[in-house]
Amino acid sequence: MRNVLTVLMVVVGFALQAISYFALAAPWVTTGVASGEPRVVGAPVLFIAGVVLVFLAAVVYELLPEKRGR
Amino acid sequence: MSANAPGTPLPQGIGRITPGWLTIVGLAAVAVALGIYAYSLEASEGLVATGLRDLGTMGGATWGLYVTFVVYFGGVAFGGVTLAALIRLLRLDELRPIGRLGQLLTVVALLLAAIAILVDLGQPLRGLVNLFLYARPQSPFFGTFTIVLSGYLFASLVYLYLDGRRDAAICARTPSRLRWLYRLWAAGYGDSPGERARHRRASFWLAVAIVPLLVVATSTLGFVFGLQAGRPGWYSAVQAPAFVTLAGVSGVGLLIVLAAVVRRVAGSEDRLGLNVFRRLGGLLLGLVLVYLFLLATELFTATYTGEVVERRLTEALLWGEFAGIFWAALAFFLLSLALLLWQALTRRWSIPLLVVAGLLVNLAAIGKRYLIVVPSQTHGQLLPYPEGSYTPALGEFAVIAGLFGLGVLLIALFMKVFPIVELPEEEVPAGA
Amino acid sequence: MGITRRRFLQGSALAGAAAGAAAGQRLLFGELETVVAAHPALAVAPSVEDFVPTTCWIGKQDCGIIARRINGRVISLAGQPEHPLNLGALCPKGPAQITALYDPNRVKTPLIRTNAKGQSGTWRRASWKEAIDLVAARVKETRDKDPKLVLWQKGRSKAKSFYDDAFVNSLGATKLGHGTYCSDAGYRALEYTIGLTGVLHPDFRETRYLLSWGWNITNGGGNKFCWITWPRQMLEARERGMKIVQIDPRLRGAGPFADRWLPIRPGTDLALALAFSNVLVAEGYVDGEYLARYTNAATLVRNDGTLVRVDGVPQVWDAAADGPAPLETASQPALDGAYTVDGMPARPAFELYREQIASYTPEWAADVCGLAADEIRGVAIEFGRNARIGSTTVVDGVRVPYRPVGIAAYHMSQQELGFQAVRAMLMMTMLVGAPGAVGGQMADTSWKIDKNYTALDEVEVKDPPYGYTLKSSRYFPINSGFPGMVAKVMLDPRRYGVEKLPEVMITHYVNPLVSFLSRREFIESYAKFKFVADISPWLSETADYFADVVLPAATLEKYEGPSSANDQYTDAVALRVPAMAPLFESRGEIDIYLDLTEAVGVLYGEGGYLDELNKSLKLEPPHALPLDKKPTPREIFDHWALAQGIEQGVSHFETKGVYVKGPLKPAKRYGYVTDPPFGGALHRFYGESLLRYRNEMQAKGAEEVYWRDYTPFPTWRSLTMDASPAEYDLDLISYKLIEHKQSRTGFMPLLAELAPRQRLDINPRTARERGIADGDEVWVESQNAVTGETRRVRTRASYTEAIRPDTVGMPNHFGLWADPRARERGPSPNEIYYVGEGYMTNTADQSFLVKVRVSRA
Amino acid sequence: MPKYAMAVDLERCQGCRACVEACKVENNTSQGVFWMHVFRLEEGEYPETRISFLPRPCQHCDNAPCVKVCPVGARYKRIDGLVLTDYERCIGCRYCEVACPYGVNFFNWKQPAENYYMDWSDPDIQPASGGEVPPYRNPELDGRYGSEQKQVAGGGHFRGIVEKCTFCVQRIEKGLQPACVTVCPVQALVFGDLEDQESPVSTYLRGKQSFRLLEETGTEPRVHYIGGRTPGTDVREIEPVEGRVGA
Repeated sequence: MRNVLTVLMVVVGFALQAISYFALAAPWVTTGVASGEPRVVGAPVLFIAGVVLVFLAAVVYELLPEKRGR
Repeated sequence: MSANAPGTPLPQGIGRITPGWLTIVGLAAVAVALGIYAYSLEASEGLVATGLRDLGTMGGATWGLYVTFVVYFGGVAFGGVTLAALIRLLRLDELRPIGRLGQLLTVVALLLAAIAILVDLGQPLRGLVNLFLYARPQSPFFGTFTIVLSGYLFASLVYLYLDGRRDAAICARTPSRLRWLYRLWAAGYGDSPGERARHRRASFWLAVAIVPLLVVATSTLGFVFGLQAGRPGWYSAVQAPAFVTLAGVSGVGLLIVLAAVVRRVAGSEDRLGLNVFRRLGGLLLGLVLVYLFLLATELFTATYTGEVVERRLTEALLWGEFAGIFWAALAFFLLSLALLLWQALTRRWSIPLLVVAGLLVNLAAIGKRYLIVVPSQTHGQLLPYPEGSYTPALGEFAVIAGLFGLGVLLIALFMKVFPIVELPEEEVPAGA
Repeated sequence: MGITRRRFLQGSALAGAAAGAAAGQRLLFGELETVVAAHPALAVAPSVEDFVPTTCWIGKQDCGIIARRINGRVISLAGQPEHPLNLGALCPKGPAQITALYDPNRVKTPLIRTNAKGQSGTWRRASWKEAIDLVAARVKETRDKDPKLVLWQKGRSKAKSFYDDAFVNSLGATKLGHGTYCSDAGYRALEYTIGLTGVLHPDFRETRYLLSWGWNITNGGGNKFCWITWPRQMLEARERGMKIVQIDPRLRGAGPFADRWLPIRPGTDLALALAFSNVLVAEGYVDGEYLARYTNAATLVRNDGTLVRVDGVPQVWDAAADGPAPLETASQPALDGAYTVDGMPARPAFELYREQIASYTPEWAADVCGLAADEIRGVAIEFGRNARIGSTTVVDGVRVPYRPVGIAAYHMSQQELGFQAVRAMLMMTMLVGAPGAVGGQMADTSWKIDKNYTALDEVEVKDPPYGYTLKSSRYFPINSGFPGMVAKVMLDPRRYGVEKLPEVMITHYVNPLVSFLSRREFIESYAKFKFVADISPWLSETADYFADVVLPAATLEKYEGPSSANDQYTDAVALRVPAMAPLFESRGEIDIYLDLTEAVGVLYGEGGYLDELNKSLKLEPPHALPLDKKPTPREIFDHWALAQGIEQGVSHFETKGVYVKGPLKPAKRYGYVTDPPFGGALHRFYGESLLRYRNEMQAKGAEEVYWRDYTPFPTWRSLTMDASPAEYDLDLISYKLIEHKQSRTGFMPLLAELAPRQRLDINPRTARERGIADGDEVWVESQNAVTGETRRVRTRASYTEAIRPDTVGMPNHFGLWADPRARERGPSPNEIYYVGEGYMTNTADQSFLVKVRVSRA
Repeated sequence: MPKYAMAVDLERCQGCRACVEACKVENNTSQGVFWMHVFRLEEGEYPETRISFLPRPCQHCDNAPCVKVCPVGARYKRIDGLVLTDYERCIGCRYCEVACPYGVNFFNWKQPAENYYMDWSDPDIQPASGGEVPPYRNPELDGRYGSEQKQVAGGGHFRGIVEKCTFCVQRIEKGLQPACVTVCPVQALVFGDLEDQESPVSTYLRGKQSFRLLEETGTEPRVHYIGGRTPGTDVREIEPVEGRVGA
């Protein structure tokens, strides 16, 4: 469960980063109005959220008590 | 986990307010107050209060001391956390005692860098909002703001937090007014072998994740300059590696200085032994050597290109307006190189000499950062604008002093709240 | 899991910040950061946009301007597209004068002085009635004694000077020009020689080869037009292949447009013109037909320099009849040879000229002018070859001689030998028959002969006592009324045989203390006026020190005109229409003069101001102004417009701004084909009357310095300033900047931003010899070779490779102090020039040259 | 969609800077701000001296470094070619300024209302100025332009953000020419739509040799220069403007 959650967070985090970076802000368009605007307002927040999620995974991994218990 | 008897002092002088500490904190607070005052003037009058002006017809530099220190603090942060991560990754156990110092330095330096960016913005409040709403990955600044200052700050905090759990748990054994904090921090950490192993695994992967992130982030800072084709002196492929190396130099240098201070004031002579400093010195020596090589490459390229503007810029650096800073920075590098080499060759390491070297490389790094930021603006115009000039205003110095004051204040406060040097293993009863 | 929750909370706080941004909008983007809604009122209030045609109020050609207004507030000034002079364009002063319109530092109400004169003034505000009554009383008092003792002077006539002339005439006062600081000597030289009021400019539509002689192409104007019109015509000519030779110690004025640069030594232009003429004559580039037919070059001259006359009619040698004859009847007037008439030897004037010019070789001039002889010869030959003597062309169906060479030289008369230098330049073009030819030498937009053509030939040199302008005196028989000389006369009237001095001075937008040369004389002479009234939108330095009363004039907010909008090819006339109501309590000048003449009691009736207005505007019944009713300026212009045959009257101008009459016919433009040719004036190649004045001046005991340049042909002599000690080793020249107009724009912030301060142009070689670095503060010290006086100013060195190493230059602006914004912009070079003998022409016009030394301050 | 561009004829320019003043008034720029600048240049040694002039509006680059580096997308390129600044977006980091090789960006160091040359608060001028600062304040600059309806014309000029030449977006959207083009006494500036073969700029450029400034930096400017050449490296600027804003 913990491992699953951690891995999930890492995966989702990176996915968020990737999506927000490559899709939402369209870096390959260098001219035109489009490049000035993120396709979704707040895409950068999503990106940061991705970064945060990835590192938060470590906290989750360490702090989440193991289901099996001791 | 057994509790200590009441009255047992917390380690490393935590919670004990000494006159020396008060003096330092007082001085730092004065510096901070000064910085706040200077900034409030700037906020009310506008950036006209600084020595910054537009490029071109206004004949100024639009980025100055603030950006210099954004880059510098960013570099220091990089040096600190990279070292901390490398300690984990490479199992440099000898250096473990300064791991936390490195992490702390990173957090503080990043905070200072972020503030330095904000004070440089014409619309800081908007900056806070718009960057989160509209930041564009196409801009090299995207990296600076998002990766460097948020991702990296968050990662360092996580790292600091997780690595500190064990010490928090130890401190929590002693009754004190801060016990709630230690308990909270420890979050039920019992230092069982399982927890230790888990922590080791987590921190290993954290370190694995952090180091490339940091290299990318710091090179990004280099790209802020290096990608500008229209700015002679900036457009260069060495810009990124040179940035990373100089970041390492300044970070390690500052860490040496901090470690020496901590060793004295926190009574950690035994934890922070000569061997720690020897290792750091060796590392610094290597970094300085690599950096000087890159610097030489950069200079040769600049002097050999036919580009008149590049050459004019190089002339301004070597014999013109900036020669003082340039040669001083170079002299500091060489002097610290000599100090380090002498110690390495004779194998007689001395902490005071290392501290001198650490200070010298930091001064030199600041000088070098300044020389990257300013001359390309004032002397690097491709159109025939008159030569520009930039003299930082007193207010700018005050704000920078305030930033340093804030840094000192934060570290000093941390020292009185938490063990700044990782507590030794043996203090933990095995299998508690 | 408190900690995780804590982290979560922090994360959501971050998201919350984004969401809360909308709520914080006001704080972040609102008033605190002054971003949106700074002008909410404007955003909602419906705005009314309209356009008012008016004219520029700084430059001299009164370019057509359209004032764009929003709700009656002028927000920008643009050019009128239909105005032939500026065709929708403006120079930097055009748009920038909008700050002048609203300038809070203008004189707001009439001011009456409360402290002693001769120092910076303190003032009290007065009503118009009080101020006008005060001025009127003082004018009346003096006028009752002798109207001539009321002196009136205007800086720059905006538009036609009808209302000021009417004012002076109705009072019987004395009018003092400013032209002696301008190009009056040049105007006189041309009026005397060919009868046109103007200085040299080319026929740009056809000219192929132009000597741009001291013409500041990119910063100055020409004698008729401001800066916009000439350069555009010049560029079009250049695009058609015209070549430009720039004759100027300084290249900057020519910009990139010079095909060849002759960096001449200042003050030696006469020598160069003579050497050019020498080559033209030697190489045979002489248009004998023009010279013989349309000039007095063929007229026979006796050994004493007088013309051979029969019954008062000058005679030429008719080679066909082999005897003397009047020019009109001679079928073959001879230009050379020696003849005997009535037993006395006589030779054609041209023969004498040929003899005299022979000594002015290029080699000789090379030494004097600091140029290479080859270069002089080369340019002269190119000029001669390009003149295509003998050719004709057809323009608008009319066959006209074609001489596509010309000279543009406006202020070349501002030197000690200015009158003769300009005459020599003109004569050089006369040699090739260029005046009045297609592509040839022009001076005015038509061939209307000025009254001075006759008047300057018939000056009577009188004995003292003289009037204070020294008109008809033994000192300056040809004389345009030189304010500097008036100042000198006021300081020592007996020296010049003057008995009565002016008592009341009315200065109209003129600032002698700064704009005229040699401040000391003006300060001392102004102290002698019993009363000084100033009419001006700003407090001038002169008013600051000496005015008793200042009357605030409006700038763009008044009716004024009519101004010629003729660009030499299209005839048009324009009027200034107020762009808005006058600011503060200022008023248009016509209003002021109407009130003033009414208060003096000379407004109504015959010979009154209204009558004089009718005369100067040529208003005749039914369009004449009634002599018993005070009109408004608008009514005056309505009468005038109707008299011009403009049916809608003044309202035509209120909607259109300009009235275009149509293209100028070749028969008006080209002297050869006017009827009669050249307006009927015989061109004075030989200046017999100049010699006569010389003799009379000598006979009446004038010193040599006064009569030596009255020679029938231009004659070179060494310059007075060259007698300065050797350490004064540099020539100082001054020049105009496009951003400024004399002393009246230094305080206009938009213009001052572009041209902020005084500087000394100096060749780097010269500067380095003196240890002066670029930007160093320097002293520029001049020396008067006659009196030994020295004067100096402090300014900043400015390196330029575009100036002769033995010459330094300063822009002819700055030096203001009355307006706080104009201080700290450095001195005016006018402060170190001299007025008086040796530093003016034989026609009493100011020389703008002096020897200086430059040292680090 | 039009493709706006400007042609500058260096064989005609006389360096009078009328364009500079027309721009300043039309766009209400404050002291020391030159959206349009005209270099006056000198090179060579006496007597082989050469004088030249070089007008420098914003180059409205197709590959604009300022657009690329803007961290928040405040600087953007419109489809018609204009490079504009969103006054409500800019955070004032001045990255565009250091990235631009042409020096066309101006930061509002001061509160613009305090930087309009004179103290316009004089009560006597209020009836004429209507309280506007400067009194010639152009209300059109407050408008929103383009399909994206952004505030880009510079109304009010806000402290702490960067601004530059807009090709007078408020004028061209009304079908007028930029103020600098209209005022030029010698028609050295030509503006129009490159897509339209009959536009002034297309006809002017046709068959003429032209170059663009600092093409080697890859910025792809929209301003084409005719005659003359890129300023050499030994040119000296003469007669600089008073560009520095005091504290």
